[in-house]
Amino acid sequence: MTLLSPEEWQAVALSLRVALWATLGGLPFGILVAYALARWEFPGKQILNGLVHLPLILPPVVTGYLLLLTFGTRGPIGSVLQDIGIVFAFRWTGAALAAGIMAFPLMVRAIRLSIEAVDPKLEQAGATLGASPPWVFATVTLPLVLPGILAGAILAFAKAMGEFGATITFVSNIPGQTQTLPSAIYAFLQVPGGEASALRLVVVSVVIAMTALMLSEVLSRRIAKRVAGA
Amino acid sequence: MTLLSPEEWQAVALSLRVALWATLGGLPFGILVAYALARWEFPGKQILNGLVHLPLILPPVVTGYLLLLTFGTRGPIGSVLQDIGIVFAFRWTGAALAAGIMAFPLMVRAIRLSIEAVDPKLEQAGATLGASPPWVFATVTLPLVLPGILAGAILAFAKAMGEFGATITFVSNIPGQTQTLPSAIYAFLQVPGGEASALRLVVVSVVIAMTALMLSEVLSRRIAKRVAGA
Amino acid sequence: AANAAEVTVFAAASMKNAMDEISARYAEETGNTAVVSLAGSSALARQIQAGAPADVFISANTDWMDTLEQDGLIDTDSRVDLLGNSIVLVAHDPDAAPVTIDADLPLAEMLGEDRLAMALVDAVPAGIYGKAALTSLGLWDGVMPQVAQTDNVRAALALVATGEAPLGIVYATDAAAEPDVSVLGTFPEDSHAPITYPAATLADGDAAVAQEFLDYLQGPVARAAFERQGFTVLTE
Amino acid sequence: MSLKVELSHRFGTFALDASFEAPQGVTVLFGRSGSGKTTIVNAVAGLLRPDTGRIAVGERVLFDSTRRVWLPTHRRRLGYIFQDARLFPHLTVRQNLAYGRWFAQKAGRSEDSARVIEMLGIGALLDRRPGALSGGERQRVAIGRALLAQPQLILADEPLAALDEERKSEILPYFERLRDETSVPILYVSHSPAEVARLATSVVALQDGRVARQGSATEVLGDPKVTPLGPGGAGAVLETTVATHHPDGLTELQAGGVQLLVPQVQRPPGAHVRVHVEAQDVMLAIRRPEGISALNVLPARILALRIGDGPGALVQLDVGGNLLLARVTRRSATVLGLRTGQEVFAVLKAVSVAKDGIAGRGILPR
Amino acid sequence: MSLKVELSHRFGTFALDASFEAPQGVTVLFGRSGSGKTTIVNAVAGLLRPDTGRIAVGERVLFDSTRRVWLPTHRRRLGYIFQDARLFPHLTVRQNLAYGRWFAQKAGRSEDSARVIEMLGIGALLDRRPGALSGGERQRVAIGRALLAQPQLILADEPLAALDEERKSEILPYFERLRDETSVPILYVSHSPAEVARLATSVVALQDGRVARQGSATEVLGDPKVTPLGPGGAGAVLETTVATHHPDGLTELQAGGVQLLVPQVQRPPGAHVRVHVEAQDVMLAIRRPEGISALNVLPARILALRIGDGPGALVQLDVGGNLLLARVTRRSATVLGLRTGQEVFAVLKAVSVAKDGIAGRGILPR
Ligand SMILES: Nc1ncnc2c1ncn2[C@@H]1O[C@H](COP(=O)(O)OP(=O)(O)OP(=O)(O)O)[C@@H](O)[C@H]1O
Ligand SMILES: Nc1ncnc2c1ncn2[C@@H]1O[C@H](COP(=O)(O)OP(=O)(O)OP(=O)(O)O)[C@@H](O)[C@H]1O
Ligand SMILES: [Mg+2]
Ligand SMILES: [Mg+2]
Repeated sequence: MTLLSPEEWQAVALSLRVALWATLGGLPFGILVAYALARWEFPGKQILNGLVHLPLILPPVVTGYLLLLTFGTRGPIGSVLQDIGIVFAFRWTGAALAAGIMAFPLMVRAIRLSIEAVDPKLEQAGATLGASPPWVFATVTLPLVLPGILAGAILAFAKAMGEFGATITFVSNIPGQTQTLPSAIYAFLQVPGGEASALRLVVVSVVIAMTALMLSEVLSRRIAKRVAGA
Repeated sequence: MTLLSPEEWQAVALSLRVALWATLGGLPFGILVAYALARWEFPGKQILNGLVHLPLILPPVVTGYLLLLTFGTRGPIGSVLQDIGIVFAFRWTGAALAAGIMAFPLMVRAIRLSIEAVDPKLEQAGATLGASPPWVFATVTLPLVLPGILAGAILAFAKAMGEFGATITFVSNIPGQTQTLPSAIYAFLQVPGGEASALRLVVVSVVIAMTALMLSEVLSRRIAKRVAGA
Repeated sequence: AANAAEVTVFAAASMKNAMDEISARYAEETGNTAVVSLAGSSALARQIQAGAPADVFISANTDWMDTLEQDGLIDTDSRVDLLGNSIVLVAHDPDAAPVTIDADLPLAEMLGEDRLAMALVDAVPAGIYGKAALTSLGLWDGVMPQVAQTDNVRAALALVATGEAPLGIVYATDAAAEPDVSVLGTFPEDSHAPITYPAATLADGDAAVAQEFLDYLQGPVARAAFERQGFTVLTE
Repeated sequence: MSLKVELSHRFGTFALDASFEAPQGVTVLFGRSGSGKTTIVNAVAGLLRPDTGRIAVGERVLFDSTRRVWLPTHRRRLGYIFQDARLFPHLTVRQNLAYGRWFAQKAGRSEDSARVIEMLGIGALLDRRPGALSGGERQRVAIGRALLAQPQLILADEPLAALDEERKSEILPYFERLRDETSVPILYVSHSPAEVARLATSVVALQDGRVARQGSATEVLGDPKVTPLGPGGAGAVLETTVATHHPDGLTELQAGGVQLLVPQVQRPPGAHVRVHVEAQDVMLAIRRPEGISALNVLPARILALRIGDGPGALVQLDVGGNLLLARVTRRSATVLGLRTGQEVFAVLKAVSVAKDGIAGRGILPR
Repeated sequence: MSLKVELSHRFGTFALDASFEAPQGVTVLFGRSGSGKTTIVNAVAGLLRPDTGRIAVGERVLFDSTRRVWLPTHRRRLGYIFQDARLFPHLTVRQNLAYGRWFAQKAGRSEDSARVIEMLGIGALLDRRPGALSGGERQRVAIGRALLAQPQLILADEPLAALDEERKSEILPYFERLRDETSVPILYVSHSPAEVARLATSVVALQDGRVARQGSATEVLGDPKVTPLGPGGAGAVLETTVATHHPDGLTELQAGGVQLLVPQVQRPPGAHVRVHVEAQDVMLAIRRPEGISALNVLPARILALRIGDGPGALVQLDVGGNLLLARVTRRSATVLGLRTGQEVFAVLKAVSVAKDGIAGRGILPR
């Protein structure tokens, strides 16, 4: 297609990859944290809860800067990870990390709300039938929470598709490596005459996110119908 | 307190006001839209759903720019509103509008998830007892959805406290009028050596948001306990 | 270089158009690739402080370059003032008459109740220069409460372009390309510190390729491209 | 006011196709699990829109698929006691009970809530929330909530299934009173033969979504050809009036031409009382037996004899103008030489009649 | 294996303080709504941690507050039939039924699922989800789910309350078989006197959170001083063996020194059968009556006579070594001059015994 330049297609592909990884990579943690916040009592619970919300409260630049300080190659975590071969700084993985962290509060809240809505009586029923807590989680809670997980995932995906401030601050805007759609849009908006190009990219971004949204709605409706019985 | 300059205190106060209004002002719409998405079938439902998610997907600058185009004094809606005395441009109201719109998808999703978790059988029970749909909503659905509304509100509040990109693009940064905490933080981070000043503001911002978060947790726990019975 | 090399350039976002053109020509001519990462100068400088794999840095102001120089992160010898720019007063009204910008400019009257759009006056270069100019002309105190600051100069331009603010202070480079604003006048060069875009190769980068590209930026192709975008080229 | 129901609806493989008329009083819907009882009740309540049909209470048409009438649930003025209690979890018991009254039209019957609360024994629970109630307590609150909504139509889906016998016997008279003293039609789902016999003005037996039989309680229960409630359910209903109260705690009832002694019935002489006599509680004798503890030995004539494949036989009797059913073994029928037209004696223990056939010991049915 | 329960717990104003021992077989918990039955069952299941106490099944200690033992629910190897069905809404009926087996230890009893499904009549529902089931269907699936979990302890909280009589009579024999053929203790909550009489090996009567009385079914039900199930519940339980099957569909049972004729019992001669005889189904005669339809006329001796305030009297009889209860009116007791030690005849209709006292017509109890 001639709608976009090869470099822009690269940005589209990268954005998709980043958003997918941010979503899928964040999901296990999101589910775990949501479950802990919804069902467990432990010291430091409120601190965890606060931490999770932090990326929402902080201006994205600050989040990006903090990421740069900790996960950069010279940062305390980044340097350790580098030794075992995991590098976030100035890689697409870093963009995924930034997007994932920015999207995390949204994901956790959606999943947590769904977990809180699961009737503990059903989980008890699972236990009486011999399922240990992890099994109860896997066979009762998780399936019932699927709509919430889906909602959390789609929120995270949308957020990751749109995330820009933390990403560009953390991993810069290197075409082919860390230039996602939003950073490309940003760059266009910084110069005269870039609006039209920016608009094209905005449209692409919106189309992708809307497609994902629509899919999630269809899926979620199917799940709901199953449970309602048919 | 000498921790912050008077101008910074002003920014704190303004941020609070903006976040509160963004949250409270958005809530009725959020509840309505969430209910519509959760329970009604109507043409254009998917379009509404997409629109609601748009601020999440778009880079904030784009959202801010679109706000400027529509709600600016020359914009199609802005000019009409101006005639009836409602002005958003360069006012804190505009900042609240921008923050509210940015926070809207988060709010709607949380409330929608909670509404979807309400057992329609209880609403049916309300109807058999003579409550018309609006009354069923007010006396059954709404109270049961309170935890979700609270969750949505706190997400929105946190987001509004951190929102910056769309706000500054739409209403710019006028100290005392539209200068919120995040724009002050951003400004500090743009110059070499501004990190320490930025940090003070970040701390203030985090303290405020965490307090709100904690309050919402306490409240939400109280609601849950009541329903569980005690 | 015989082998195709890759040079990573961290450049201020406002240089996008010129850099796109230059890097394309550079690739054609040398077979090397220039990867240009465009972002705010502050973000780029911080990334360099954090060990970014950049070879060349072009800043939109001297402060961040100075900071990196103090940190020993750039190759001091390579530092050049690459580009210059000027700031102008723009208006939304297409028929507005040009003015002379000096201490007598009735800026406050021109604004009336309305706003003067600028970039953040304490943080973003265009805003800093603008404030300095207004201050030296003795106009700042009269308009200060009416200044609407944005996080970047393009957003300030947008405020004027949409008519939300009747007047604004932006770079000449931005104003020239925006059909919805008219330039009322240019601020005197002596009313503010010189607006320069310093460039340098980075201490940790690939010195040879970096210097080659930096040289290319000072060559005729680049000069033409920069000038097309309205920049003043400061090197010979 | 009568309730007319006529509807058909499909649920996957299950097809409901039922029509019946419920006269004023209690219409008991019964049938095996899955026969479509709740589906019908939901359709009457407006919670399920049948594919086609018509539902009307008196002159009020609630639903008519041909005329596209559909009265929404909240305007049907119902008191629906759900099979699952469906209390509002966020409201206290008191608020749950008050919920319906809020929306009730002034025109409705005003029920005395203190009295209902006492009958249901939920006075101590008023400030709790449903989450802190036992299963039976929840069900009782649900009954109260529906009754206090000043309904014009009561729908009760197995309202007493979760309750103990004692509690049942305290609540049943309340339904009897509703039946006898108001014109509110009651559609009542029950599996319990005792409840059916005691409450039903009319009975609708469902089988696989179809009405297998319908009629007055006397007709359906007194017909030896149908024992729709299983062998335990066959029995006759006698309409009697209170004659006298004896000092030793027995009450004499007048049923057509015969007297019946039963344990005390707390109604004044002249009051109307219906008595359910189960077929298996009736013994037959070809001579008047002497020296036995049964107090009621009634001359009877055999109207019909139905000998099944099993060991039992059902005998329909005319006892002073009343129909009575007796269940005996085939062997006894042979040994005693029972045949249609024969004059025999029906032997009936007073305490058997008392078991659940008439008002219990709870609150007085007046 | 026996179940020993000893616990105390407070819920706001409600205090539970119960201790009892449930021997192998079925222990029926009964008591009025809100008396603490579900609370006890939940404690045994580990869903509620009592304030103090001890719970053990055989040698396995499930809970001991003094020794801080607390076996989590999933390791208690239960089959819990909840008062509310609690099916998994996201699983089909088939998956719900299979759920427990998944986690069952190999050591457990392997129950034939096809057979359980047939008994419960849920074969047609296997591919549906709980949302598309009727109330009774849901309850039946819940029963199946618990039974198929290869439990070592069955907890059944009013499992049959939502079912029709016919269905009940098909499921009850299954519980009887579990009781008689396995060593799995069954804790069974029920309000139904018939179920209690038929199933209970031992009975625990609860009142306001305390054990009002406990003992074997024969003891508790045969004691004229307690009629814990209300007047309808008094009765005796006879332990009998099948003697012969007669060609006319009657079965002769041997109970100590006497023969009892009842409608066909589908067990082989020699098999052990327990028979519940309700007090109000027993008539007394001072002379052997002739020409009556009742087949069982048994010589008896009056052991005790309890005349209450009401119109009734309870008579405890020795019938060939068995205890039997008869409920008569005070008037009859006076007229017949009944007194302790007197020799009388107990008259018992065969069909009364059959009503619900022994295995019904459903699947064969073997
Ligand atoms: N969470 C709770 N908080 C306070 N009281 C409770 C709670 N749960 C139960 N109760 C009370 O404890 C008592 C015993 O409840 P339980 O559920 O054991 O009764 P039950 O015997 O099973 O009654 P039913 O036959 O009605 O099911 C009841 O009075 C009930 O109100
Ligand atoms: N949503 C549904 N989808 C498919 N089948 C359904 C649905 N709801 C109910 N059914 C079926 O319709 C039939 C009638 O259900 P209904 O609830 O009316 O039975 P019921 O007579 O009330 O039984 P019960 O005594 O068990 O409550 C049942 O066979 C049931 O399986
Ligand atoms: Mg039903
Ligand atoms: Mg209970």
